[in-house]
Amino acid sequence: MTDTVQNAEATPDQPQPAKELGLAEAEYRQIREILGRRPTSSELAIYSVMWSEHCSYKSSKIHLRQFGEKAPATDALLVGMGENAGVVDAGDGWAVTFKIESHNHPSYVEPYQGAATGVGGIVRDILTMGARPVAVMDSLRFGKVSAPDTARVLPGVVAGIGGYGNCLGLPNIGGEVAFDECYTGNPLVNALCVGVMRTDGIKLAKADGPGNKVVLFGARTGGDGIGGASVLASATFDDSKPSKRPSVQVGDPFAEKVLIECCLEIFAADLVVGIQDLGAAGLSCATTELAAAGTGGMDVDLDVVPLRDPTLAPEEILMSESQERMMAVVSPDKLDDFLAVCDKWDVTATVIGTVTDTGRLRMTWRGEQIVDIPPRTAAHEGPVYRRPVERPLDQGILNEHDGHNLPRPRNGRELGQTLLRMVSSANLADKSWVTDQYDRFVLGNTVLAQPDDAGMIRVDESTTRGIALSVDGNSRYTRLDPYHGAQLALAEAYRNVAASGARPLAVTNCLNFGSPEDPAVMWQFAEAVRGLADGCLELGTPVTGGNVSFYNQTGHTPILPTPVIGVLGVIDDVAQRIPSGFVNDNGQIFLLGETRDEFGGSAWADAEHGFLGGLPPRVDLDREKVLADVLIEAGRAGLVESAHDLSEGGLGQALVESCILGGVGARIELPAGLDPFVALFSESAGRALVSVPRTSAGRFTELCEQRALPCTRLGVVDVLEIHLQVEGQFSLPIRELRTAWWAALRQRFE
Amino acid sequence: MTFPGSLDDRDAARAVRRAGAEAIALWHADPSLHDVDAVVLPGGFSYGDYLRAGAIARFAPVMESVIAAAKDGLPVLGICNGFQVLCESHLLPGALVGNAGRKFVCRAQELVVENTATAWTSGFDQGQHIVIPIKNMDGMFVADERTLDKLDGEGRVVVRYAERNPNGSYRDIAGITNKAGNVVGLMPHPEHAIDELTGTGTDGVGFFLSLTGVSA
Amino acid sequence: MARVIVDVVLKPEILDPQGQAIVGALARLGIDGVADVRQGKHFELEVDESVDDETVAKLADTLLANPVIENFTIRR
Amino acid sequence: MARVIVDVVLKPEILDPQGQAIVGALARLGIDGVADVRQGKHFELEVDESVDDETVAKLADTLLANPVIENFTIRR
Ligand SMILES: Nc1ncnc2c1ncn2[C@@H]1O[C@H](COP(=O)(O)OP(=O)(O)O)[C@@H](O)[C@H]1O
Ligand SMILES: [Mg+2]
Repeated sequence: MTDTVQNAEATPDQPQPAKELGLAEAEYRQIREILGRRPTSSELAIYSVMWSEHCSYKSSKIHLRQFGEKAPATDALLVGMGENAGVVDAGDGWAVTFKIESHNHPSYVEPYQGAATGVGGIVRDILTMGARPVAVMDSLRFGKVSAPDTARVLPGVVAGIGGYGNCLGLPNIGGEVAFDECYTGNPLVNALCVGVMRTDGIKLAKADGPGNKVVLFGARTGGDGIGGASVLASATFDDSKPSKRPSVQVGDPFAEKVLIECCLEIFAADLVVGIQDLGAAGLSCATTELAAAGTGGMDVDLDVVPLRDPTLAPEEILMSESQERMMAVVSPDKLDDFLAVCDKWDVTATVIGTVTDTGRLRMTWRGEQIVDIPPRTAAHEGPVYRRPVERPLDQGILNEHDGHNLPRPRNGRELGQTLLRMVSSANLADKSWVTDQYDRFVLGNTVLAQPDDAGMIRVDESTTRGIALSVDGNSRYTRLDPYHGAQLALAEAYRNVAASGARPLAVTNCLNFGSPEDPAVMWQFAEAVRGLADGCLELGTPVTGGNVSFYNQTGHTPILPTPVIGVLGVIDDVAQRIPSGFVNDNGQIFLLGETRDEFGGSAWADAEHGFLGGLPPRVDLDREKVLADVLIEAGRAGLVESAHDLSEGGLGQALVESCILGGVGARIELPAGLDPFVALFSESAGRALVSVPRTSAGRFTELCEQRALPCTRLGVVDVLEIHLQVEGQFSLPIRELRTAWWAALRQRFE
Repeated sequence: MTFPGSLDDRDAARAVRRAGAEAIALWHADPSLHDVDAVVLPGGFSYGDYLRAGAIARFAPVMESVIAAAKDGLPVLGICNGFQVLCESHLLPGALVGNAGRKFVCRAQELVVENTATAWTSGFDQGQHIVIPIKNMDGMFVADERTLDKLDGEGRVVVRYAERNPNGSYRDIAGITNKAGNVVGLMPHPEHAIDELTGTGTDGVGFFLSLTGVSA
Repeated sequence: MARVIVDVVLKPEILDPQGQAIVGALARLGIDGVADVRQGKHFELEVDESVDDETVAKLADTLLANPVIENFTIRR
Repeated sequence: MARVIVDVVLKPEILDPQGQAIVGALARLGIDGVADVRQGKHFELEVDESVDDETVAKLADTLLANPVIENFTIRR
């Protein structure tokens, strides 16, 4: 029988499965205090999911605050942190919203569906802001490329991301694929979505106006992923129930596509007061968050929720994570129009409740009161923990063993062979086996996509304005130094955006870490967040939103700390975009920035020696700013034909890629006075490789001098040359490099 | 034309305008063709392609009108999912099934134009090589030998894959036409090759210019 | 309510990459004795008495299967 | 050589978008009397004597079906 409020009052001492639901004893007591009685099982369900790490950010909150406290002054933000996603001003009344979110564990259990529903979830987050989703990106990390489990997980994840995104008609404009032993058994699947709207079209998630109707629309509610958000496995509340609830959700991209078009038509006709997507914690999250953010109260009749599985108990309906659902607050006079649009798109829509000013969230089931709580206490006033932090015991040793004695190539021949091996190593090899499974053309606004440094789209065909996006992370750097590792990821994404010709404006982030209950992990987290917040302040690019994913570990071994940073930039005229590949014959090749002997956490140490130690490359954010300014200005002035940022693999990798992408050769002379190995493979930050038409070379070098940006001429692009020629060192056929680079992943996964 | 799950409908409209014609939006549930001079069935995943690509869209109310009009000679171009709908509607022979590689393929694809007598290819030269994006999951054109021989014999193969066949299509077939030449199905996406900035070049415009007769 | 099952298989002359991929995987898994695999579709319909095999056949022929490339069988 | 048939269906509690799309189409086709449709996979294996049902079950469990979301049945 259902546990009603009345019953709860009558039976104060009835034992409850708080622990099984992942609630600490103190948390359970806190709930009893809030309610002045024991919670009903439905209330317990709501609190357990809303107070879970995933929804409440109880371990990360006190750290994430820095993103607000240290936020740089900017007029680029229309909506800051705290909403479903931040909104950036793209000019001419265009607004852009973007966010990244993780779907790591589900992607391990069922790679295809886990990754697919990850895309579905983040797309609904963007839709919820009132925007038309216009592009997606994906940042993926797997175990060693040779590991059997990688062969199971990777193809499924890629097919899932493509299957869902392609079916939604969203171009995939970039991302990452990285491999490291630490992700075996715990792959990372982070999906980013960006949306576009007019500045006056921004929608917020709140239930305002007593008497307004609460409408649930989209897919029917089933037993999907119950407890997927909380730690609850898939227990049903009374064990007499036969059917075990699935912990895996199956996505229905067609339903979501229709839902998107339906919502956009609803927004255009201005038919909603507030709207919220149903993601983690489903109805519990949507009802409590909407009510808490609005007038403060809501009455809901759970009986009318359309069910896919009629055997669901109210507790399960509240926790279900069935996909492709949305909740809207609609004023009574617009309800008919709202329902008419849903009908046009064959979208099931049901009025399940009403906004009230009682300050209570009340729910009935079979006519009885089963929920009566102050919504804020579930949505915003959950427990907050200051978890103990402790620098890992091995951190010191790790930093001391800097691998200075690792054998390095000694002559030109060895340098060439090293380069050839490196470009075919999993982390540096061509990713087109993955990206060819993603539609990059749909919507007709894609200006740059894989394998360019950043993805770039025109915000709308009626304008020349565009946005550029890049997501980056480097867990080896972050392991060696979480503070600077996070800043290096930020710097790389920032640099990538600038290299495309766009001005970096805002940041989103997905923080993938081990267990917050492990002080060493918590130290990594605290350091990374502090580093990111400081870095964003210095670069003047505020954090607009993001997501935290804890408990990424196999047994007690956490993954390498993996903050993934997304940077968004704007460009006035997409025709001025800068590609990464060399373009014209005789282009003058310049290296911008300084190169030092920096190999801590480098791709070379990893690929050639399987070694991780020392300190990551030095961070110089002022230099990053100068570099960005030069690239952007040179792009506007049409001085550069190509620009490619230097990161993993250093100059050697950048040269090879720029040659292959341009289908040309190049004649290079390494900077004088620099050890050739260091010149080719060091990963010093703040550098880029550009090609400049001979006629502009003078003006370009002047520009660099004015900004005191080191600029070294390396050589020329040669369309007839079929080699990458490094003067006095080696000469490798482009075809050979291309095959090595292109075939590495294909051979694995074909 | 927009079916639930159509994705490249806006792009098709853009291409039509680019060729100097007016783009009229048609809706799957509205049987009227609104006196248009030609119909483009766009790419996408109508109804998710869950059963078979195009299998459910084929029963949309508007399709009866399209089938009737096509039989009376109305120019109809089916792109990708549109091609699949045309086959399911039996306006074109054969069928499109899952790619031989069992993966979605998205890339710039070189094609050779073999039939310039259709309503949609008259602007090309016989044997002309063009580059157009391909992006599909169910793009392998299959048919029995008799049908294939017939298509070849009657010169009804409109375009063929010139370099590596992306999806295992029998006889490298990328597009075909009906006997009359007014109905054409294409797996590649010409609407995504109409400007240098956002596509693979401008080779795709020719299909739409062929119809409007406007010169490039 | 009765359950009707419709199985749809590709005609023999139509290539079946899915089936071939499975045969390949079997080899890698060291499972032998499986000479060939063909993959088709399996539909389970909940129908009421009014729905006879003829109706189901019509349904299969027009919607569930594409006669150009597929054959189907009906079971109750 | 013997033919073994493996039918793979989604567990009842798992969402079946395919089946739902068909149910929707039926309505539009004016076919009624069909309350529900579930779509699964149908495999036809050509096996030699050495392959017993146990082997097939193992194979179905690892390769043809994903036990997390699907059930399978074996017929000869
Ligand atoms: N790492 C982070 N940095 C900044 N904001 C964050 C971060 N993680 C979460 N947030 C913000 O906290 C809020 C809740 O996060 P999340 O649960 O992911 O949103 P949603 O409930 O829409 O999925 C969002 O506004 C999100 O942007
Ligand atoms: Mg949300």
